[in-house]
Amino acid sequence: MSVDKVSDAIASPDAPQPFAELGLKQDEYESIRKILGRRPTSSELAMYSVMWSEHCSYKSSKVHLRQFGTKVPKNNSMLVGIGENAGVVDIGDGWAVTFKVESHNHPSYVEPYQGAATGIGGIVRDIISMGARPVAVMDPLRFGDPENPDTRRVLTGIVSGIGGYGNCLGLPNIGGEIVFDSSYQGNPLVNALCVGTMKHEDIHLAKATGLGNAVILYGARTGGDGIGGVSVLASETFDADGPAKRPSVQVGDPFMEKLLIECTLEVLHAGLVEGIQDLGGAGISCATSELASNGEGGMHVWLDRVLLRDSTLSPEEILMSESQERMCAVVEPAKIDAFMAVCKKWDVEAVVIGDVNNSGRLTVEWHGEEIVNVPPRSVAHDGPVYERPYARPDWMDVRQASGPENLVRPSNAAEVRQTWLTMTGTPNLASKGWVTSQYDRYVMGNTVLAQPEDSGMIRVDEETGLGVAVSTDCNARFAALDPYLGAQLAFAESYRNVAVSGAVPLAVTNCLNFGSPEDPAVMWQFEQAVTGLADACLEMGTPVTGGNVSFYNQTGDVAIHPTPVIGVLGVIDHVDRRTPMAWNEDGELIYLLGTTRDELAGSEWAHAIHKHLGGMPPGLDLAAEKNLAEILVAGSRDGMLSAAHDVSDGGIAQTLAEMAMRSGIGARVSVQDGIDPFVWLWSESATRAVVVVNRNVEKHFVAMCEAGKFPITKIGVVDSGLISETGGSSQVLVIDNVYGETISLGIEELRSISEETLPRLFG
Amino acid sequence: MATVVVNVALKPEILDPQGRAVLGALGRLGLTGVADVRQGKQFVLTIDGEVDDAKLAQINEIAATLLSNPVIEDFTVEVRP
Amino acid sequence: MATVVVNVALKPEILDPQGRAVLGALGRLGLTGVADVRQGKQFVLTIDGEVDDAKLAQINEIAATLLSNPVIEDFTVEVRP
Amino acid sequence: MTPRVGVITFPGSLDDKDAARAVRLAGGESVALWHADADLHSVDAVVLPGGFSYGDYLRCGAIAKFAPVMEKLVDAAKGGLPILGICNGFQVLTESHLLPGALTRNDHLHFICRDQKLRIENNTSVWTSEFSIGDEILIPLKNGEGGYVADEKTLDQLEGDGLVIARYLDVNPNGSRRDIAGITNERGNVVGIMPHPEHAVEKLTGPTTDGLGFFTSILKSLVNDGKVSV
Ligand SMILES: Nc1ncnc2c1ncn2[C@@H]1O[C@H](COP(=O)(O)OP(=O)(O)O)[C@@H](O)[C@H]1O
Ligand SMILES: [Mg+2]
Repeated sequence: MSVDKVSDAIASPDAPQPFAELGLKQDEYESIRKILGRRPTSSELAMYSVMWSEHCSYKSSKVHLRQFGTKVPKNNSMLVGIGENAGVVDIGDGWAVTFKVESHNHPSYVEPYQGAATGIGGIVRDIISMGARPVAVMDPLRFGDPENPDTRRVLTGIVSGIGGYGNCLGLPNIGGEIVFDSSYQGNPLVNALCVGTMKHEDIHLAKATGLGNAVILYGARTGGDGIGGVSVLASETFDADGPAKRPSVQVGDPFMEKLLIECTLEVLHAGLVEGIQDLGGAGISCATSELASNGEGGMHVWLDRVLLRDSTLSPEEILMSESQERMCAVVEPAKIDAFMAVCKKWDVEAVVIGDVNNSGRLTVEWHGEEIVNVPPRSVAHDGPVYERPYARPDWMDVRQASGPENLVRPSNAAEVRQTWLTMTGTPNLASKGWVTSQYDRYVMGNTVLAQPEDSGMIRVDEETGLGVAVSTDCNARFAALDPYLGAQLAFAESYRNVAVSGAVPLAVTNCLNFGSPEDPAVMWQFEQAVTGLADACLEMGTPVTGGNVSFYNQTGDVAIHPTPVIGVLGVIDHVDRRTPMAWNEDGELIYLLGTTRDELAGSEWAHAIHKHLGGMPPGLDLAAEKNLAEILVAGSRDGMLSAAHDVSDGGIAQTLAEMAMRSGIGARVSVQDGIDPFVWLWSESATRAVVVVNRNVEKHFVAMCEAGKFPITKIGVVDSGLISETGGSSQVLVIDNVYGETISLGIEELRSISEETLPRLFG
Repeated sequence: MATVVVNVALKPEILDPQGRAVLGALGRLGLTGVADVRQGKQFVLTIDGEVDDAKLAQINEIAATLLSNPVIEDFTVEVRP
Repeated sequence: MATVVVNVALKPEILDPQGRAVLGALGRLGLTGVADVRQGKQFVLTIDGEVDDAKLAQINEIAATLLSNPVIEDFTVEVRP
Repeated sequence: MTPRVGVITFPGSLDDKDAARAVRLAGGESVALWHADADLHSVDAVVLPGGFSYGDYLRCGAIAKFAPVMEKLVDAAKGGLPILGICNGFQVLTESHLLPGALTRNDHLHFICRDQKLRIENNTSVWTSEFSIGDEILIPLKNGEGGYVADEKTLDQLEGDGLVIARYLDVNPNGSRRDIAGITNERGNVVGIMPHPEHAVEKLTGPTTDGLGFFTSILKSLVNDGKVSV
C-alpha cells in the first residue's frame, strides 16, 4: 500500500476519506480542508481526528472551563496554571508542587487491570513532564452495585492494576476513594492523581524552542496497541448490552516507566532539556503538535526513524499509537550525546525524530516523502469549540421534591444501635483496608499520613519538615440532587479534609466525570458543576490549577451520577505537627465543631437503608467552611489538637466509629440536646469536624472557637475504662442521651463488621 | 483421568513487558540470535473421567472468559489423554 | 527461524496458590470434576537460524538458571521447527 | 572512620533511598553502589534494597542475580562481608544461592502492605546482634511474593542450626513455611528478611522505630570487629 503524500492530496482533491469512521463530523472535516486549503492526507486526517476528539480537544467543555481562568482568586502561590500538563504551586523555601488527577474510565471497564494500570502510568508522566519527581499517587474509584457479579471482575482487576503499576513504580499510594452506586455498573470510574515535587528552577514546560534543536523520542518502542485507544474510547458510549466494541487496550510496563522517571529527572537536572512532553492520548500526534504549537517556530519530523515494536505499522498508525511509557524532549544539538548517554545508562532507547525550525509548520516525512504539512496550532490548540445546548431537565423538580422526610427512621435506642451496626458495614462506609492494603504506602519513606486518614500527607523536605497534604472527594449523590451545590460540597469536603490534618489548603485539581455532552441534561449538570466549583474556589481563595474532563460515561442513554471529583492540596510548614484522626489517651476531650441540621437527602443512610435519592443536598456556607479550616490549622499550629476527623459520609456516628476503631480506645459521648438523636448521628450537614483536645488546652481552644464565632460543643471524653452493658468487648464506645437511654458499641465488634464487608464481597 | 492444557498468550500486537525483560537478560547471558521472547501462562487441568465434547466446550468457554481476556490475549486448549 | 518453547511449572510438592484460585473459580462457574489445576509459565523463544545441539544446550542451561528456579520449579524445553 | 555501608541500586530498585537513610540515621555512612559497576568500592557492608529489580517480571530477583555487581558480591559474601537483603534483596539472595530456599507468590495472591509483628529468633548474626531473642518488633511488610519455601530437610536444618532470624507473629501474611520472615547463613554475615526494617526508623513515617536495630547491629558489629572505629 502506498502512502498518501501531500502531493497526492493536492493531486486528488476529491478522493473520499473515512473521516466519519475516525469520529470527525462533516463540518469538522470541512474546516480541516479549509485550514489546509486542500484535503488532508490520511496521516493529517489521523492527527486531526485524534487531536480533535473530545478527550484531547475539550471541545464540549472548553467554553465552561474558561471560568477557572476568569474567576481566579488572588493567590500568589500559582506558578503554572491551567493549560500545561499539570499546574504548579509554590509551597515556600524554593519548593514547588505539581498535582493533577486524570480519568481512565472506559479502558478500565474493558480491561480492568491494564486500564487502571495505564491510568496511573499516564498521570505520572504528566507530573514528570513538569520537571517534578512524582512522590505519591491517589485513586478515587467508583464501582457499580457491590452485589453484582461483574463488579467483582471490575473491582479486583482495577485494584490489582493500580497496585501492580504504582507499587512497581515505587510511589506510595496515600489515599483515594471507593464508592459503590449502581449508576456506575457499566461505567466504573478510575481517576488517578499524582503529586510531584521540585525546586522552582526545575520547572519545565512543553515547548519546542530554539532553531535547530533536536526532538528526541525516548522510552518504550511504538507499537500497534491502543491505536485510537484513549481518545476514541473515551469519546464513545458503550451499548447497553456490554462492551460490543472491544478496541485494543494498552498494556503498561511499570518497570519501563520507573526507568523513564529516573532517566528524565537525570537529563532535566543535568540541564540537557529545553522542552519536554509526555506521550499520552494521541501519542506522537499530540506530543509533536503541542510542542510545536507552544514554541514559536515549526517542527520537522522524520517519522520513519521512530523505533517500532511492530515493523508493519503504517505512518498513520504510528502517529496515532498510544503505546505507553514514551516521552519527547527538545534538546540542543550540542547536548544530544550527553542526553543519549543518560538514556543508555538507564537502558532507555532514544532516537532523534525531528528538529525545530522556523517554518511555522509541522511537517512530517516518511522515507523521503512529505506526508504532513500543517499549522501546529490548528491541530493542538485551535480545535473545534462547541456551545452545546444545555437545559435543566424537568425531572430535577421531581427529584428535588421527593426528600427523605418520609423514610422510616430509627426512633428508640435499640433501633439506633441496630442502625449503627448496619451502617458500619455498608460497602460505602466499611473499611477499605482490604483494598488499600494492596497498595504500598511506605515506599520513599516520606509518608506521614495515608489511608484511612482524612488526607494523605507527604514530607517534601527532610531537613525542614515542609510537607503537603492532599485529599480527593465527591459525593455524587449530592451532585445528582444539585450539581452546582454538589460540586461545591465536594470541594468543601476535600478542603476540610486537608485542613483537618493541619495543612493550609492551597490549590485545587479536579476530574469531572459526566455522561454524554450531547444530552442537554448532562451538559446542564456539567455547566452547573463547573460554575459551582469556580465560584467556590474564587470565594475560598484556592485556584484550580488543572484537571480533566471525562464525558460519555453512560450505558445506553443512562448517564452516571455527575461525579466532579475534587482534589485539594494543602501545605504544612512542619509535618511533625500533623493532626491524626484518632484519639490517643484517657481524659482527652471530644468536641464537635459545627452545626447539625436535619439534612439527610443524598446521605449514605438514605442510600444504604432505603435506596433513596431525592431532596435537596445539605446547605453550604463557604465563609463558615473557611472559618472552620482556620480553626483546625491554628489548632494544629498551636499544638492544641491531639486528633481531628471530619464529618461527612455516615455523619457523626461514622466519624466517631472511625476514630474509635483507629484508636482502639473507648470513649463516652453524649448526643447534643435539642436535636433528634437519629438526625444528630446520621445527618450529613457540611462544615463539621470532631476534634480531640487535652484538658490543659481546653479553655484556650474553646475560647479561640468562640472568638471566631464558630459553634463548638463538648460531646464526650476518651475513656478506656468503660464497660459494655452487654459485656464482651473490652473497649467500648458509649453513647448517652439516645432517646433517653445509653447504648454501647464494642470497638472490636464495630471493627469486625467494618472489616468484614469488602473481603466478603471481593476476597 | 485426563489432562487439559490451556495456554494463554498475549496477542502478538500487545506489548509483553515480561518477554522483553527476558529477552534483555538473554542477551546479557550471551545467548545470541534470539529474535523475540513472549511469556505466556499455562494452566494444566486434571479432569476426573473423560473429556467429552460438552465438557470441552465448557472448558473453551472458561478459557475465553476466566483464564484469558480476549481483548489482549489468545488461548489454545489441548486435551492430553 | 525456529521456535523453542520452555515450559516452567512449580514442582508438584510446592503449593500453587494461583492454580488453587483457578480451581475455586472453576467450581463457581459450574465446571465440575476438575481434580486439580496447576498454573505455569510458558516462554516462546523465536530463534534466528537453526537450533543445533550447542544452542540447545545453551538454552537448557538458561532454562535451568534464568527461566526457572530449581529450588521450586521444573522445566521442559521443546524445539518446534 | 564511620562504617561505610553500600546500598546497591538495580534498575527497578525502590527502597534504596530508604535503606541509605536508615544507615545514616543509625550513624553510618551510606555509599551508593550501581548494578552495572562490578566494584564494591571497599564498603564494610552491603544492603540489597527492596523494589522490583528489572520489573520482577520473570521471577523476583531472577534477573538481578546476573548483574555485574553480583558476581563481586557473591565472592565477598563468601569472604564474610556483611550483607542484608530486604524483600527484593532477600529474593536476590536466594536466587543467588547465598541463602537457601525461595520466595513464592503470597498464598492469598495479593500484594500486601501491613504493619507486621515479628519475633526475633537469632541475635548472633551481625545484623541482629543488638536484639534479644524473643524481642517482638513491629515493622512494615509489603510484598506480592513473600512466601518462604524450602524442602523439609532445609527447613529442619535452618531451625536446628538457629538460622531463622525472625518469625511472623499473630498473622502469617503470605503463607511462609514455619512463619519464617527472615534467615541467615551459618556464618551470620548474610541475612535476608521479607519485611522492611528501613521503613521503621523514624516515628514520623513508620509504625515504630524497631527497624533501626538491624542497622545499629551492623554498625556495632563492624566496630567490635575492629573493621572500623568511631
Ligand atoms: N481507592 C483508594 N485508594 C487509597 N485510599 C483509599 C481509597 N479509597 C479510600 N481510601 C482511603 O480510605 C480512607 C477513608 O475514605 P473516605 O471515607 O472516602 O474518606 P473521607 O470521607 O475522609 O474522604 C481515606 O483515607 C481514603 O484516602
Ligand atoms: Mg474525611
